[in-house]
Amino acid sequence: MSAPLIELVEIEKHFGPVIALNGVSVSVDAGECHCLLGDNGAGKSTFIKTMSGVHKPTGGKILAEGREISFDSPRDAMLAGIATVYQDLAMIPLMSVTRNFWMGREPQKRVGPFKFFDFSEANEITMTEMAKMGIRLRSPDQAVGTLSGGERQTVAIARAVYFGAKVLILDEPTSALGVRQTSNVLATIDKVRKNGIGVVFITHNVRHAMAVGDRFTVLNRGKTLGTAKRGDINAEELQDLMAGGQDLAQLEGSLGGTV
Amino acid sequence: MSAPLIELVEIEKHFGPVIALNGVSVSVDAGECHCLLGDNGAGKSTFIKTMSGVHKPTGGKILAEGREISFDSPRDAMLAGIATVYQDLAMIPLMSVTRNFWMGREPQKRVGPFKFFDFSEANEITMTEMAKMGIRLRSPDQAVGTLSGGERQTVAIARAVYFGAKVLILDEPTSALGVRQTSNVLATIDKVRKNGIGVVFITHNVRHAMAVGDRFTVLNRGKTLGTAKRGDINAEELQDLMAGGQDLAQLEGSLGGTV
Amino acid sequence: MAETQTAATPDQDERIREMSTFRKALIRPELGAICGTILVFVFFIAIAGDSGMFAPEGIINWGTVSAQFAIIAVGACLLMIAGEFDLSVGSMIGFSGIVMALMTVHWGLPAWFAILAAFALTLTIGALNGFLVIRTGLPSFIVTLASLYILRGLTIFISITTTRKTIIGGVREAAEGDPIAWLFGGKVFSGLFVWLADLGVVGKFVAGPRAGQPVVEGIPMLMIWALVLIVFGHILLTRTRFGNWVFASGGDAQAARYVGVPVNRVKILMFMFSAFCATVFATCQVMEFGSAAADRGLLKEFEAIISVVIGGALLTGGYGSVVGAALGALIFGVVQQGLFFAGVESSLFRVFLGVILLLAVILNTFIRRMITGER
Amino acid sequence: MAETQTAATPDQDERIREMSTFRKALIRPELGAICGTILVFVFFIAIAGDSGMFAPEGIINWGTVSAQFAIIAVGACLLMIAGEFDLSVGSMIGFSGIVMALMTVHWGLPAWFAILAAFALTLTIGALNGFLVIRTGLPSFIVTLASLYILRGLTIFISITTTRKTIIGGVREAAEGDPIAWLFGGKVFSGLFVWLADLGVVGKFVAGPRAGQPVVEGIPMLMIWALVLIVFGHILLTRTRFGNWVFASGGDAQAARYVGVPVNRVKILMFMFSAFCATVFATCQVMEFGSAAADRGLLKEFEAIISVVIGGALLTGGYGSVVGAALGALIFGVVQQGLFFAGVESSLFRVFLGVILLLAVILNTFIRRMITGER
Amino acid sequence: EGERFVLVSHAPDSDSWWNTIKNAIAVAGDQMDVEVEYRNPPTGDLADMARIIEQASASNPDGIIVTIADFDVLSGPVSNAVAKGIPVITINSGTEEQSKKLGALMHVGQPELDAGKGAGEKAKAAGVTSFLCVNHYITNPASVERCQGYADALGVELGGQMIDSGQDPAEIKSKVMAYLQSNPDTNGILTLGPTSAHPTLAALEESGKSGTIHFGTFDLSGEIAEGIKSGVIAFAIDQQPYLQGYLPVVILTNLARYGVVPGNSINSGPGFVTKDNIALVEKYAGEYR
Ligand SMILES: Nc1ncnc2c1ncn2[C@@H]1O[C@H](COP(=O)(O)OP(=O)(O)OP(=O)(O)O)[C@@H](O)[C@H]1O
Ligand SMILES: Nc1ncnc2c1ncn2[C@@H]1O[C@H](COP(=O)(O)OP(=O)(O)OP(=O)(O)O)[C@@H](O)[C@H]1O
Ligand SMILES: [Mg+2]
Ligand SMILES: [Mg+2]
Repeated sequence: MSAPLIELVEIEKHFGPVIALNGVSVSVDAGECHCLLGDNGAGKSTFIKTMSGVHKPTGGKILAEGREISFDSPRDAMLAGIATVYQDLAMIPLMSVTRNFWMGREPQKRVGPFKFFDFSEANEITMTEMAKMGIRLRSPDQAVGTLSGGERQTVAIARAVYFGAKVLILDEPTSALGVRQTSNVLATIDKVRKNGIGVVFITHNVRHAMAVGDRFTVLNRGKTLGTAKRGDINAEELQDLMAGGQDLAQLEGSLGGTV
Repeated sequence: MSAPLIELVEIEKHFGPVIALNGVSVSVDAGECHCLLGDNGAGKSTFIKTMSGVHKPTGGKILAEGREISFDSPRDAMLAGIATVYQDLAMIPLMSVTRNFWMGREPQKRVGPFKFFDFSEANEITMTEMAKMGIRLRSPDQAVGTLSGGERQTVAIARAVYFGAKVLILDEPTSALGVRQTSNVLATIDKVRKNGIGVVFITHNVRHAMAVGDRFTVLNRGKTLGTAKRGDINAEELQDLMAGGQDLAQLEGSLGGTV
Repeated sequence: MAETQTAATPDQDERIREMSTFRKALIRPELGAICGTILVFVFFIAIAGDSGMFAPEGIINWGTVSAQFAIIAVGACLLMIAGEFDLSVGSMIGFSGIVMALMTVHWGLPAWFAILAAFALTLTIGALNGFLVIRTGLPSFIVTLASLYILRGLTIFISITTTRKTIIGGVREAAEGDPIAWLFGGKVFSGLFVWLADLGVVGKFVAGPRAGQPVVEGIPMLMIWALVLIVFGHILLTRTRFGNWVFASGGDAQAARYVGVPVNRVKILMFMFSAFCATVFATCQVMEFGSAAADRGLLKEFEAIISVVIGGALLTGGYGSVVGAALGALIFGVVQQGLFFAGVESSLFRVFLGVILLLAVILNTFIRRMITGER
Repeated sequence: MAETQTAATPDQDERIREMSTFRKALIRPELGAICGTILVFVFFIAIAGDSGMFAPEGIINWGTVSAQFAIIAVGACLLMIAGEFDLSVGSMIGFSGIVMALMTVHWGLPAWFAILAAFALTLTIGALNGFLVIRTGLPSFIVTLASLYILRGLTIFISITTTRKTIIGGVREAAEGDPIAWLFGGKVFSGLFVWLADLGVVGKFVAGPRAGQPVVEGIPMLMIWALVLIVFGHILLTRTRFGNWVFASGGDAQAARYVGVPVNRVKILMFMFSAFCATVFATCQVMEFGSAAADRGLLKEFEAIISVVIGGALLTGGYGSVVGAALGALIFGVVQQGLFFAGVESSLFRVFLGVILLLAVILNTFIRRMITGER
Repeated sequence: EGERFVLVSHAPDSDSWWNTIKNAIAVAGDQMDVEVEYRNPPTGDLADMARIIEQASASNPDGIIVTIADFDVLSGPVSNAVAKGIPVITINSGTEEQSKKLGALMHVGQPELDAGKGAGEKAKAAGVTSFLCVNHYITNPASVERCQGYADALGVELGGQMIDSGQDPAEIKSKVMAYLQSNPDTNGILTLGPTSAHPTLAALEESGKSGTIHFGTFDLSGEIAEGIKSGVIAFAIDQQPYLQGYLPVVILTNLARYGVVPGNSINSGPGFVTKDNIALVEKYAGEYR
């Protein structure tokens, strides 16, 4: 098998006195969906920010297709084919959907010696892509601020998908989404994966992970608890791994086993 | 049966040209957990903001224990016994955990003619309550900004629980939480409910809802799709109600039925 | 993914009330400024219509003042949309003027060199402002407040220590025949005005050495600069990729950074552009009047910010319009000069200005909320 | 819920590196200002130690200047922590001074009445500022910029139209024997200084009209006011429920509102407190110098903001310390006066100030990040 | 009847010295039954002043009265006004020659450098060797010229003896005290107007040096008059601003009505107000004097 698309080896990341990552190794192959699970504060967001060039790791190395690289900025990572949809900020509410969608990669057309933002093309593509994700816009000039939280996240995902990269990172894309939109996102992940793109999918929801994941890595307090392949592990075992079986068992008992 | 703790009848809410709520009725009884479900933009947040005095409804009325009331500010609602943990903002990152915990209801001690913030008591209670929720703080002076997103939400819930109100509203409290902390929250909801407090619980996760809910109301585009009692409906039916059965069935099929 | 496509929400519109196309076309960032401009003109035509305010010289007069405001307002506008602002504009005007005057008059360097050197210096300072803001993560209010003090102090210090004066004259003579100085101090379309004067549309001088010439000599280069900068700023902002980056940097720098917008570069460039505008302002002034003074530009930063804000921009960045800022500058200039023509006690000018500012921003906020659904 | 209690994370601390208690005790909002103060004192003791700067008269000298800054800085500090700021402080100083002088000198009203009336008026204006900020949701920068212009314009207008002057003198005579005027203009502990002079600790005048009297007449009330306001502000902020509300209102007004903090009331009160401090400043000045001028207080708003920011407060609100602001004012005063004692070219003062401001905020940002884990 | 004149000064809104001139034009306006407008750049920015002059000539008044704050800046607008056929009289700062160059009818004023020199000569006679010039408005060139003239007359370098005092009275006072404390051999003080003179009086009082230092000031006010009487202030240079406001209005009115105009410039100052002639001056100090 060829070298993984991207491989992070023994990554450490310290913030002043806080050790957020303490040696985490994860690799992403082409066409796989690698799920990252873990409790709050386990370091999932920190880890993927390291992968996408936002943070520089304190220790460890990053290999892209076998060669060691380092990212100085998110732009570097993007150029290396790593696209990310962040948990918290992705959209700028005051700007129109089109401007947000194309932010950083605006299509241009030449007029004489000058290059201008090609709005007609941009608007058209935006409307189409949004419709594909199940969002009907009043107009592409509509400000993102007029969309609901979930709708915004959908726009961000549509954008990342449209600019299809080699590795697509999704930080809890489904946590604020409704059932239908979650299904859409999961279906999209599935489609993206089938096109040979590696997906890193972060979630708290074991069922969402089981639905699309090929491999599962559980983080705990800045360390890897282990990586499992699809089929080697079932939902209950994963849940146990994430939270420490005993507590959960008790809770499930008292709440009717439906958590 | 006595009158519900709070009852909202045919609530409408317009934001300029947007009709966010178009006649929604929900009631909360003492000791029940009323789950509010619905897709993104269905109006769940808008609805509970109306209930907690943030928005004034455009139409409809609010009854508390049978008497019509109206809230001019969140403070009014709080005084009427309605405590809320919001989806987005709940904590002030620059302030210490204690100051956040007690914000708006600071304990005071008299020194001569003056009243001072009673820090020793406040700190002690904060530490205890946090420990109960499974969060161990370095010190009560620690700034909330040093906690992870999930940890912050837990503090907000602990606060609302501690100031135990007649009605506790939780807007997607579990969406950013890990499995263990989710279990904690659900267990807490269960406990709170058993103490005779009415809980309004908003979530996208049907399983979380099924775990603790006594009644389920599904919103869709600003309207109530209907309210069902626990036992009258199962998880699959609820899911169908939320998202329109057909699409989901198709998706579940293609993804292995695990969503 | 055909199934999700068909699942696209069928008629979301049931929840959006009707909004007429007319109303939609109207609500744009500069609407407030447009209304303000119309109001202000109606007002002054009513109360000062016969005072010479709308005669050709009167128009050139308030036009020049407005053009002055507009030049710095364009810089401030783009910078503000990029999410920062610059309190050192005023000090920069004083500083670059003194630098040019010192070089030409005191050290005898050619004017073109002095002008280029002044531009180079202020652009460097602008970049430094930007660099500090980016690197330290401090609010630009603080950083540029520091440069306000540092630059003003330095300006007084160098002018006092080198020439023992805070005003340095004789630049016009020194710049006589210079290849680029006329770009800032000259007037254009003189021929047009001679023709207009012959037609009787424009008055003529009746006495002195220039008897017989038209009272309006030409369009000052200042106005040309203002127009060029406005058009440039407007196109840059609304029609180019870079313009989108400016909006993005101001709207949410972090989000923009995450998708690969070179936010730091954008912000630093905008600081430099603001410094550039300040220097254009200063050069025009020095070349027109032939002297530089250490106190030039005092409080101009506020005037620039006021114009921009009247023009509908958001103080916190990410929203605004160059055309709006230009209209804001026009309102500012017309009111300032118009009160004079109307014979109002001059100390009341500030009262007027404050009231206009308040009314304008309230109107703008209202319009913006309609557009952006901001809450 | 015994099960969740036992499930409490057992040793989260494994991921927190050790931080010594000493280091922990050190990092507090005012640390930057404390270091700054020490540095500034060391610096001036080294270069101006023998110039009389640290003799009793010298201390009273820079002490008074610092006290002035401190008075407005306390107001600005609390307001800034509550998330707003007030650019109209300077205009308010000019305005209230002229109001007092007009009332006492021009209209012959008793001084106590004039003082109370001026306070009532400025508190109303402060409340109005706050009210506008709250109701319109506009940034306080804009609203108070408007009041800056409106108040300054009004001040000049009323003083010119009623007395044809912009400096109104004779207030001291009019306030002679007034029951409350001495609270602002007087000096206290004169006896102490006579005693100290007799002991030889404080020098005596050897010539001139006051030969034989101690060189320091007493502690000016200005300093007492500064101390009282600092102590009051500090206790209010750190030890009371209201203080917590101030932090909360500035930290995140929406979140605070949701849990029932009366944010609007807090902000309006802080605007009023800032107006109160400005009026204390103005009254002390009017009573000490016996005259009021329409241009008093020019740019004082910036000086207040600079002191507060040097003192470690966050421009965006929710974080800061009154003690820090007071130290910032002290640094400001000592540097300004120290440069004179050291005989440095006085126009360089502004340059120094700018540099100190920059260094201080950079240090403060660093400290704040350590404390709050802000990213 | 009802002619309209415009007076354009360089002073910022708050400069109190100009009240005398404002009062003067009000009086002259009443007496001659003409309308006189006072205009000034709000922040004292001379470039703004140039605009105001342009604007004044655009409004076609019957005459313009203007200060020559900076010859370079004003030469364009003023000579344009003259060329438009508007009679111009220059006042206050600037020199007769400059006034002529601009094509003005005449100049009513006092050259700043000479006034400073006059003050310096008096100080030299009183034995001043080391002085302090309290400049509360250092960005205005005229202010530097006054200090420079004083220094020239004494024959010493100006150097650090001119301080940038700012406009806040408490700061001016503290700065003066600080300067005197660290330069104890200072035996002369020049202040440039009431803004700096009043706090300087307080500073001298508080540091027990009232009367021990030769203290001269520009311009008059109630406090300054008081200081002269008590001997703390040796003299005040009075350029009799009232005349600078009053005369041009009268002259321009007469020119407009009867075509008569005096042939020469008028020196309104410097007049030195000392203990000997204070009684006369005092009554109207700050209002008409
Ligand atoms: N910039 C930073 N400075 C200091 N500490 C940080 C920083 N970023 C993250 N941390 C700490 O690192 C730890 C891991 O945080 P991270 O956000 O990666 O967790 P997470 O797994 O994404 O949690 P969640 O599920 O809540 O999103 C947390 O304890 C957090 O407090
Ligand atoms: N202040 C407001 N102004 C205008 N429109 C608003 C406002 N608040 C909410 N809306 C609109 O009302 C609708 C309902 O929004 P709401 O936030 O209540 O949805 P929600 O059910 O909470 O969705 P989510 O699951 O994404 O949190 C959305 O279409 C939103 O755009
Ligand atoms: Mg995370
Ligand atoms: Mg919601």
